[in-house]
Amino acid sequence: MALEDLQHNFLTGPLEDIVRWARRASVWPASFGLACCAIEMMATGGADFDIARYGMEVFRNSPRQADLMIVAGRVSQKMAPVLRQVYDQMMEPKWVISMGVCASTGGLFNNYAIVQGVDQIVPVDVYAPGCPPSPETLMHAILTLHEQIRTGEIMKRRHEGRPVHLDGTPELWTPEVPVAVRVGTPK
Amino acid sequence: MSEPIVRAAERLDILSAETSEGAQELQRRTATHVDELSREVGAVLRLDGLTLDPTSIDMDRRDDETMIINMGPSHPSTHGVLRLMLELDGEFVLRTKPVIGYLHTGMEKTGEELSYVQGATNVTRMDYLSPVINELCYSMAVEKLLDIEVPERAVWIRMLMSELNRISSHLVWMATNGMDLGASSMMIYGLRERELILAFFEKTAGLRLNLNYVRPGGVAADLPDGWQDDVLVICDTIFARTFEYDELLTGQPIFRNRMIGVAPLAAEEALALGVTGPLLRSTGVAWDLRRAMPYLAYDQVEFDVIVGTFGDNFDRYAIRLNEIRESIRIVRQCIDLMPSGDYRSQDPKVTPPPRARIGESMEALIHHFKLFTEGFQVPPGEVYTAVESPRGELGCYIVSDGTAKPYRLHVRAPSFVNLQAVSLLMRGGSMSDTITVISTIDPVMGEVDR
Amino acid sequence: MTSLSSTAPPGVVTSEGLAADLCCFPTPDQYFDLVSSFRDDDFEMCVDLCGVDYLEHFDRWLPDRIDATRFEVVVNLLSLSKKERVRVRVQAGDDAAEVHSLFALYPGTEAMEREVFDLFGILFTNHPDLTRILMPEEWEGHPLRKDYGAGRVPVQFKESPGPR
Amino acid sequence: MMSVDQYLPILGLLILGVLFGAGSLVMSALLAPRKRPSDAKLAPYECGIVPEIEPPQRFPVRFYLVAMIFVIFDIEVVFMYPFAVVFRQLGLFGLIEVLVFSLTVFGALLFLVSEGALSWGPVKHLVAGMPSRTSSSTIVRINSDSDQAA
Repeated sequence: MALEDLQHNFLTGPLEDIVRWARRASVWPASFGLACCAIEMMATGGADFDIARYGMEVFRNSPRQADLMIVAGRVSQKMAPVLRQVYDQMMEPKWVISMGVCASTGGLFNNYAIVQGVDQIVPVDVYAPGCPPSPETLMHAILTLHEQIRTGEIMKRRHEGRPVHLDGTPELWTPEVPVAVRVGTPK
Repeated sequence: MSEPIVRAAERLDILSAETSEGAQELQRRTATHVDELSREVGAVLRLDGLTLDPTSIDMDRRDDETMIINMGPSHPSTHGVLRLMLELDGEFVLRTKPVIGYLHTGMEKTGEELSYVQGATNVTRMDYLSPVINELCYSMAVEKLLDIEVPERAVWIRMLMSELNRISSHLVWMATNGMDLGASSMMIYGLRERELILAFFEKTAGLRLNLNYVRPGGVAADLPDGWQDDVLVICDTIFARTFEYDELLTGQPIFRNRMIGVAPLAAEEALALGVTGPLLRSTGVAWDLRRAMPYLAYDQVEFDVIVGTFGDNFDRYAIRLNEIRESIRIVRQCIDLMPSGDYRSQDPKVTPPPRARIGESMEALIHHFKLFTEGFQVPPGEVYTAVESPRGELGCYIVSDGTAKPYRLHVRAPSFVNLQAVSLLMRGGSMSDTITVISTIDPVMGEVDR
Repeated sequence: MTSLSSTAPPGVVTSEGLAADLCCFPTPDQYFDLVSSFRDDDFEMCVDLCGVDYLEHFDRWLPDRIDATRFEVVVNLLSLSKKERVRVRVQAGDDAAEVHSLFALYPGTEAMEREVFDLFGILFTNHPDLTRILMPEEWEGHPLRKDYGAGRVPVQFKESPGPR
Repeated sequence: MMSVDQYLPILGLLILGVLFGAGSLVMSALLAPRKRPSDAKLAPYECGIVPEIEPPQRFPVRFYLVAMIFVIFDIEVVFMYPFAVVFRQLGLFGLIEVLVFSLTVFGALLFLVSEGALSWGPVKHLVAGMPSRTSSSTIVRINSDSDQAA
């Protein structure tokens, strides 16, 4: 008998709210800074925009202690398996913010070297637009993520199913994540 | 699209095959060529008088005594996605090999598909700590090919913006260098000052970073009115704060022990490796492109070139700290000597007609439309221009074949060449010295991997 | 401006006209001794080394006695004492493009030559470690060649030009 | 006769310890997610790279020397505890006894330090004869008029 098998009912309702509130209030980002967006992420962590007020006081460097991976910058084909490896090594529950258009859709660089969208490698929760997104945009993305955590599912592995209806039939919203395809593209 | 393959996260050998880079990695000593081995040990200069005697590398160091580890792509203090492979004997670093390419964006290929008008947006994302200076180098190359004249005011605006960008880049360096050495309050101060400059950039060019402001033919927009007092506020606050940083860092015993006498570089070694910028000046070679081969209006402003003597980490720190003050001096002179006039060359080939006239005349509309969709033709030829970026000589080599797109766009990135000196600087260092060496080389991975 | 004929060995075509930069056009076998003669004539630093693929632009300007080949290696030397730059453009050949490595003269070119090998496939003889530097290890093809596709993923909102 | 209640607190402590240990094991078995962690999660974290070469088990001697230093102080503290309980009754004799004991242990430490257990840092190349440097002491300012050749 594990918590997973507990049916969501009246008794466990308030407990789950407490768990969700606790998770939402202290999400620690893993500093996965890649390119220009990483500089804006640093500026967001700086004194002027200060995401410490949302409980993100510290950027954990090891994935073991991080809850949120902000993919800040363009993901190259060589970096894709490393990104997937760090994502796998993060502890549950974990979330992913794809910061910037390069991470979300390949952005300006529609070519052989950039993975066109990091959701080909890791399931993404929130996409922050902008090149680079200004700190306000990143904070808006973080607040939407907090909203998702507050109303989201607490025990289910993230890519196993999006909103679990009470009658228990999970919708599979993302295809199982394909491995990053590393192949040259001769004309 | 091939149907998605489930990532076999269950098999460790598949995982290690995925992230391994084979021949690019640091191999065991028995498997490396002697030239490569001497390069990794970090003393490989063939120049007469500095040749390395191969006997000095103990080849028979048994492989099971040492440990090869990755200071890999996702590491807090590698300033981006640099992967440094180290062969360690306990705490001492025997061999170092940088493995790069984790941020390769194919920018030179993308540069060949964008027209000259769009090219600046691609180039500005290479060295994301000093975007204005990238655009400046690219625009000067295109202008040299077209041989058009940039009006006087545009020249001075470009100089003002690139010096402000140099200050903001050095401030980020001070912040991250302090953070790497444990002075995390330096991170907060460095980024706080930088926000002043970014606010001015946002006011002038509309963007904090990657601002597509310097374009072939001049600058995108004139300075906002009342810019003098904004810039004066920036200069006064940052100039006063540099003495605070001096107080905060220079006297600290930990900072001094980790910086003084660590990773010395000799002048001949630096020249042989093609190292430029603060790294070269720290060895005593007084080479600053703004002084040696002046471009823009650097010969009309008064500033000092800062040169170190010992060529170690502390000198590089002192050079960058004083270069912030020199740049502030230049910015003050720019405020006083800023000429008036139009901010963009009136040559119709390069500059679109002003918005007002588009409403009235049909030709202006066609000209505007053609310029932005097709871009302007550049006569065939090739050119190489170089500017002094905060990290060294930033060069832009363009080959044009007469069409509206550059045939070949190559950017000479200073960090790419300086980074190759890391195995030389790590000679006989300890594991903790790696952090300070990477930090004082100040590589920006976007520029290294292009 | 030093007149180049003094330093350049005979048989190397030089031209100053091109955008007022000094250029030398050695053949692949004169290439190494020309650069070493420049180094002795105190051009202390080799600033840049890059490759160019002239597949679609064969008719570029070249001095008359130089036969244009597809690949070209462009070396940029800098003299700090004389404050001068010189560009050495060597025709590296068509398919099996091969040029002598400058590692013995300027150790700094080791990484640049690896990049040119990685992105163009031009070989460098007795280079200490000629492996890829930017692309992943098992990547096929050399991306910066003109016959290498841009690898563009068709974008939906335009009538996409078919598969990449 | 030694009354049993003197030992009750120790017994209580023992039980609490066992309870806490067993309790946390049982709770984690109960509440932990059932799915076995994947190989990727079990792999050692090396900055995102999965290492092929297993790190050798042989460690340089220097690490053991540092461990030895710890052992010395550990023993010293272990013998200090019983002494601390009765040091009033022992009076001056006890004090001298403890000083002699710690001096002999300190001798071992001196030997270790002379063996170079604590001299870890790499040889600093330039430190000898280095003037005490400030951020503007060893830099030279070259302005435009003193434009000497490089």
